[in-house]
Amino acid sequence: MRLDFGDALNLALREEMRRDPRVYCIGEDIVLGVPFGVTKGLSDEFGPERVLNAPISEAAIVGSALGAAMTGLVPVVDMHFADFVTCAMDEVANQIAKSRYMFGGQIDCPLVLRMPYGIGRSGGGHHSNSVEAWFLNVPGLKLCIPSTPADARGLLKTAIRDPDPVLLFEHRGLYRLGGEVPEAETLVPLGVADVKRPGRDVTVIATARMVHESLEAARRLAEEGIEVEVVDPRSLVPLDRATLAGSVRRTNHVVIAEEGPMRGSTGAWLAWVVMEDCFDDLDAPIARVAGPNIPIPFSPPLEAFATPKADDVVGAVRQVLK
Amino acid sequence: MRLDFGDALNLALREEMRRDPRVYCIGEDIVLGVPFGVTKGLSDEFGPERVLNAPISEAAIVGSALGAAMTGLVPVVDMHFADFVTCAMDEVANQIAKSRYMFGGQIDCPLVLRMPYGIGRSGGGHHSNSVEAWFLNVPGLKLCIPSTPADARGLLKTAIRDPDPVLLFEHRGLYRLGGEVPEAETLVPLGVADVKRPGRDVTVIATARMVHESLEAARRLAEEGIEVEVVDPRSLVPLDRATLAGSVRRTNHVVIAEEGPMRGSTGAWLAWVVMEDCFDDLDAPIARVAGPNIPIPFSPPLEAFATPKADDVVGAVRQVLK
Amino acid sequence: MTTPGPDALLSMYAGMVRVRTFEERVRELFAAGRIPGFLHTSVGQEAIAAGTAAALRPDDYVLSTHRGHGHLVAKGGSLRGLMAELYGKANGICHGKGGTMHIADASVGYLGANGVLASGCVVAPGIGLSIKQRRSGQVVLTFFGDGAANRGPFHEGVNMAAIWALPVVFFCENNRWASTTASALSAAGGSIAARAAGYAIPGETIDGNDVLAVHAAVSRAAERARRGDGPSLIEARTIRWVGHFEGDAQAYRSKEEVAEGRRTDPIARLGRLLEARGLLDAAGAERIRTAVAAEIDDAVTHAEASPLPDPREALTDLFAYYPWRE
Amino acid sequence: MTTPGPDALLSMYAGMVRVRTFEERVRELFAAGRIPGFLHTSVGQEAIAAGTAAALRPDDYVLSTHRGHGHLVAKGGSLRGLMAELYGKANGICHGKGGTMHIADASVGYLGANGVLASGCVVAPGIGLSIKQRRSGQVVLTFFGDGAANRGPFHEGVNMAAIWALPVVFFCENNRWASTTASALSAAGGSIAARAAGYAIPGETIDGNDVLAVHAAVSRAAERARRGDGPSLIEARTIRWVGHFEGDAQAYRSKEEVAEGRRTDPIARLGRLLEARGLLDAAGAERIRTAVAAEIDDAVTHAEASPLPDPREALTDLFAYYPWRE
Ligand SMILES: Cc1ncc(C[n+]2csc(CCOP(=O)(O)OP(=O)(O)O)c2C)c(N)n1
Ligand SMILES: Cc1ncc(C[n+]2csc(CCOP(=O)(O)OP(=O)(O)O)c2C)c(N)n1
Ligand SMILES: [Mg+2]
Ligand SMILES: [Mg+2]
Repeated sequence: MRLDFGDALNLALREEMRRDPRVYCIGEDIVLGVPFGVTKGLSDEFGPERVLNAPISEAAIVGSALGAAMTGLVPVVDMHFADFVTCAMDEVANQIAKSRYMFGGQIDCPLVLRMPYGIGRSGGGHHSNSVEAWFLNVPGLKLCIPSTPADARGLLKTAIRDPDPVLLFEHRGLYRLGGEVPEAETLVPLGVADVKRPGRDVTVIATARMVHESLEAARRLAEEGIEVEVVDPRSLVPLDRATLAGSVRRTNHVVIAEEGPMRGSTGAWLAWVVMEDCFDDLDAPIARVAGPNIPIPFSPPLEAFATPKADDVVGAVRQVLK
Repeated sequence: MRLDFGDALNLALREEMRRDPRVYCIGEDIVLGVPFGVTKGLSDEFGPERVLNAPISEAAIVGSALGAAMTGLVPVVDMHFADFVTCAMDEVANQIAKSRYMFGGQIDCPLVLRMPYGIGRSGGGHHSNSVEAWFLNVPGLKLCIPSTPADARGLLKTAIRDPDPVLLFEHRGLYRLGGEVPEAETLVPLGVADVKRPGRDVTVIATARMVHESLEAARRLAEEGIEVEVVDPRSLVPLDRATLAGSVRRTNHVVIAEEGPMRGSTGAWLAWVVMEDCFDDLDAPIARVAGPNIPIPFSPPLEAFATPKADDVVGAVRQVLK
Repeated sequence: MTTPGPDALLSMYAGMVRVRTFEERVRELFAAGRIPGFLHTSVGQEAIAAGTAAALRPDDYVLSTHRGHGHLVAKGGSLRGLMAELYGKANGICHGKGGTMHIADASVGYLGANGVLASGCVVAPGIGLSIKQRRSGQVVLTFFGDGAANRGPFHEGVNMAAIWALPVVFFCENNRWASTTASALSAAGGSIAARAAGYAIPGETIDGNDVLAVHAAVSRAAERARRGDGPSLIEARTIRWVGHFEGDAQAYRSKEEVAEGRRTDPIARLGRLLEARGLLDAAGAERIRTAVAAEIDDAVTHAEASPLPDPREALTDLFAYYPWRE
Repeated sequence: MTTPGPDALLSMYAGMVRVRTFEERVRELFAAGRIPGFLHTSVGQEAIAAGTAAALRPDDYVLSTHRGHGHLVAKGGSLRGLMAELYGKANGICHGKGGTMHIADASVGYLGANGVLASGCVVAPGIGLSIKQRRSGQVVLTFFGDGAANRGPFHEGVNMAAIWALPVVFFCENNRWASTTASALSAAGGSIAARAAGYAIPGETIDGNDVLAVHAAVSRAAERARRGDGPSLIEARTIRWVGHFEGDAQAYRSKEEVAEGRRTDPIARLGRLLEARGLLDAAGAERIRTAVAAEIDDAVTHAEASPLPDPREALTDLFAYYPWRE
C-alpha cells in the first residue's frame, strides 16, 4: 500500500499497541498529534491510559519512561522536536543508556525515543537541529534513522520490540513523503543497511533526507554515465559495516552525506569506519557532504545555505572521481 | 615555578579575577573547592560576591552564566563533574552556543565552563565520562583541553579573556600532576597545537591524560629506535590543523589517542581532519586509541579495562609502522 | 508606587493597540506567504505586554518566549527592525538569523524571544547577578507560559533568584493552554502563583486582561526587586484569541472560549475607562488606531523593500573573535 | 494505619542497628583500602532507612541516591551481594559494574542508587504509571537530599505524579548539608515540605531521627498512594554524623552539630522506648548487635573471598540483545 512517512509510523504504533498491551505513548500534544500528526487517532483506539499528553516536562517524560520500562511497560516517547532532548539529556545519557550496564544486567530497558529532527520551513535555531551524533558517543543506546515510509514503519516496530533503548531519528521534512509499504506486518531489523540504488562507480553513504538528495544526485549523474550506489545504513548503532565495506570494495570511491554540522558529526564517524575497514580499497580521499558549522538560521536564503542538497552530493561525487 | 595542574588553574583564576572585576566564579562547593581544590581560597581574596556557592541547580548555574555574560560580567562556571553538564545541556547547546548567532551578533557571551572530567579511582558510570565529543558537534562553542599545568593556566586565562563561550576540559586525573609554569603571566592562545615531543617516525595526536600516556609510550619506543612525535592540539575548536598536518607530512604515520569511547568520538573527528588534509601523505591507515563503547564500570579491573594506557599507544604505533 | 496618570493610561492604550495591530498584520502577512517560520502571536494578551512595559524602566531587561512579538513592540523595539526580521531580511534586527522565535533587541533591553520554553527562568538570575554587581538599579522580567511553568528551569531559577534576593520578576502568562494541552490538566494544583509560597517569595494571580492590574502588580514587584528584597512571581490569567500557532485548527477548545476572550478584550476595557474619565472619545481612539496603522504600514513597507541576506551571511555572527580558517 | 507492634518495633530497632553497623564497617574497610570509589555513608540517618522500609511492602519499589547503602540494607537486600559489589567483586549484585553509587537489587524492588542527584524524582512517576497500569497496588518511594531538592527534576517529577495521581512517595532526607553547602543557604524558604502545597499534595516535615515518626508518615503516604489519591512529599530532618564522603575534612560545620546528632541518636532513642515498654534489655540489645555483627562479618568474609571480575567482563551487560560485531 502507499503511505506517507508519518502515516507509516502511525501504522507501526497502532500495530504494536494492538499486539502488546505494555506499549504506550507519551509526549506533548500527542493526543491530537500536534505538530506532525504521527500519533493522531491513537487515543481514540487505545484510550488516554495508553496515549498520555504530558505536561511540558521533558526530564519527567523521558525519566518516567525509564521507570516504566524497568518495571514492565514499553514506553514510546515523542520528543516533539529532537532539539528538546537537551532538556532531558541526563535522563537519556546517564540514566537510560547506563542503567542496565551499571546494574549488571538486572533490568531491561525496552523503550523508544522518537526524535523528530531536522531542518526546514524556517524553524530556526531551536527547531531544526540534527543531534544524532551526540548519541553515537553514548554507549548503551541503539540508533535508527529511516529514510522511507517502509523503513520508518519497520524500524519503529523493531525498536518497540527491542529489549534495549532505541532512539529513532525521524526527519521532519520526510513526514509527508509517500512510498510503498508492505501490506503484511514487516519488520526492518537493526544493523542491516539498505542499498537504495545500485551503482558501480561511487558509494554514497547517506542518512534520512540526504538519502533522497543522494538519489536525486545519482539520477543526474547517471545521465553522464556515472553510476552512483546509494547506501542507507538505516541504523547507526548497530552499524552494518559489512554492507558498507562491500559496496566500497566494489566502487573504491566514497561520499558520505548527512544534514548535521560537519564538525564531530555522524559523517566523520562513518568516514572513520570506512577508513578502518577499507583504507586500501580507496582510490581517492573520502568526500563528505554535511551542514556548515553554524546554528540553523531563520531566513530562507540563510537556511538554504545551511541545508545540504543534491547539488552538494553531485559536487562531492565529481570530486572523488576526478 | 613548579605548580601542579590544579594550582595552576587556581593561579589563573586569581590572576584574571585581580585583573578584571567582571570575572566571577560560580559552582557547587567552590568556596572550599570541593572536590578538586581548584577554586580553594578564592573567596578569601575576592569575597562571596565573586565566588558563589550555588544550589544544586545545574541548569540555573549555567543558564545564569549566560544572563550575566550578556549583561557585562564574565562568569567562570565550575561544572563540578563534566558528567553533570547533561543537567544543563539545553543551556549549553541551545542557549549559550546559539544566542550570539541567533541575535545577529548583538550580544557577546564571554563565559567559561570548567569541565572536570575523566576516568579514575572507581568513580563509576556517573563521575568518569569524557563528554567533549558532544560539543564538537555544537557550533558556537570553543573547546580547550590542556594536558600540562602551564597549558592549563595559559588556556584558562585566554578562555576568560575570550569574548565567546569556551569549554575547558580538565582531566581530573591530572589535577595533582606537577609541572613547570612560567613566572610571568603567560597566555596560551586558542588554536595553537603544541608538539610535546618531536619525532620523525610516527605522529601521535593525543589530548589531556593521553598526552602523558603517549609520552610514556614514546619513551619506551625510543629504546627500540622508534621516534614518536607527540602532538597536543590543546584546543579542539579552533583546531590547529596546520601543525597537525605539518607533523603528519613529515612522519607519514598517525595514531590518535583519546580517553573517551571509540564511537562518534573526538578521535574520529581528528582522524577525518587528518584524512582530509593529508590523505596522500599517509603510508598506512590511521590507528586510533580510545575507550571501549561502554559506560565506565566501577570495579578496578573493569575500570582499568576501560582506560586507554601507554601500552595501547605502543600497540597502535607498532600497528601503523608494520 | 505611582498609579498611572492620564498620559500613562493613554500610552498603555496606544501600546495595546500597537501590539494588537502589529500581531494582526503579521498574521495576514503570514497567511499571504510574506513571513516564514513557525508563527505564534499574542492577540488577546496585549494587556500583559503593554502593562509590564509601562511598569518597567526603559533600561530594565525583558526575557521573552516563542510568543514574544508583543513584548518587544511594547518595550519600544524598532518596528522596522522587528518586521524586517520577521521577513528574514538582511537588515532585520538579527540580520535574519533569529526570526519570530529568536528575536532580540539589546538596545531596549529585550534579551530574547526563545524557542525553548522556560529558558528565561534560568537566564534571568544571571542578569540579576550582573545588575546587583553593577549596582545599576535595574530589574529583569522574564515571561513564560502556563505550560512552561512545568519545566525544571522554573524551579531552579525561582529558587536561585530567591536565595540571592535577585532583582527578577517571574511573569507567567496563563492563557489556559499549552498548545493543545489544558493548563488545568498539566499544572498540579491549578495555580502557578501558589508555587511562590514554597520559596517564600510573593506570588499573586491577576487578571491579565486588566492592564491596570498588570501595571500595578509589576510595579510592586519591580519596586521590591529594586529595594533588594528579591524576586516575585506574577501569574496573569488571559485568553489567546487565535491559534497556538498560525494554522492551528484549535480542535481542543470551544468557540465559546474565544468569545469570552473578545468579551473581556483588554483594549475595549481600558477604552471604556478612558471614556468614562473623559480622556478618550471615538475620534481620539480613531486617531490612535490611524497613527499606529501608519507606523506598522511603514514597518511593512520597509520590510518589503529590504533585501534578503546574501546566503554567505549565514557564516557571520557566530563568534565575536574567530580569525582561524578551518 | 496500624501502629507498629512489639515485633515491628524490635525489627525496626534491629534494622537500624544493621544499617549503622554495616556503614561503620564499610567506612573501616574503605579506610583500610579494601573498598574503592567515592564513598558516602548514612551514619546517623538510620531511622529513615529502617522506618521507610518497615512502612513499605516487600514488593514496593525504592529509588535511592549516592548515599544509598542503608536504604538497600533496610529494604532487605542481600548483604553478601551488596558487600561484594562495594568491593567490586565479580559476584557483586551488579557484577562490580555499579559500586557504591550505582547499586541496584531488583529482587527487593531497589531500582537503584544514583550518582546524579534527584534523578529518582523523574524516574518514580514512570514506575507509578506501570504500577497503575498493572493494578498491582504497589508504591514507589524515591529518596533525595535537601540539596537535590533544588534541581529541576524535583519539580517536574512531583508535578507529573500529582496531576496523574501516581502512587509515589517523595522522601527528602534533609541532613542540613549538600556536601559543604548549607541547606539553609540554598533552599529558598528553608522548607522542602512547604513546596508540596504548590502542587496541592500533602507535605509534612518530620523528625527523621524518630523511626516511629518516619514509619507513621510513610505509612500514611503509602496508604494514600495505594488508595489512588496520589503522591505525598515527606521531609525528614536528620543529621549526618560523618563526612559527606569518606575523607571529608568537614571544615564547613561545627563539632557541635555532630554532637547534637549523637545526642539524638535514633537507635538509642528507640532503645529507650523499647526498654520502657519492657521489650528490650541490655542483654537483648547485645544479642541484636551480635547477630547483626555476625551477618556483616559473613558478608565481609564472603566479599574478601570472592574473585575480582575478569577485565573482559567490562564488555557484558550493556545490551540485552546485541548479536552484532562492530
Ligand atoms: C522545552 C520545550 N518543549 C516543548 C516545546 C514545544 N512547544 C512550543 S510552544 C508550546 C506550548 C507552550 O505553552 P505555554 O508555555 O503555555 O505558552 P503559550 O504557547 O500558551 O504562550 C510547546 C509545547 C518547546 N518549544 N520547548
Ligand atoms: C546533578 C548532580 N550535581 C552535583 C553532584 C555532586 N554531588 C554529589 S553529592 C552532593 C551533595 C548532595 O547533597 P544532598 O542532596 O543534600 O544529599 P546528601 O549528600 O546530603 O545526602 C553533590 C553536590 C551530583 N552527584 N549530581
Ligand atoms: Mg499557555
Ligand atoms: Mg543533604
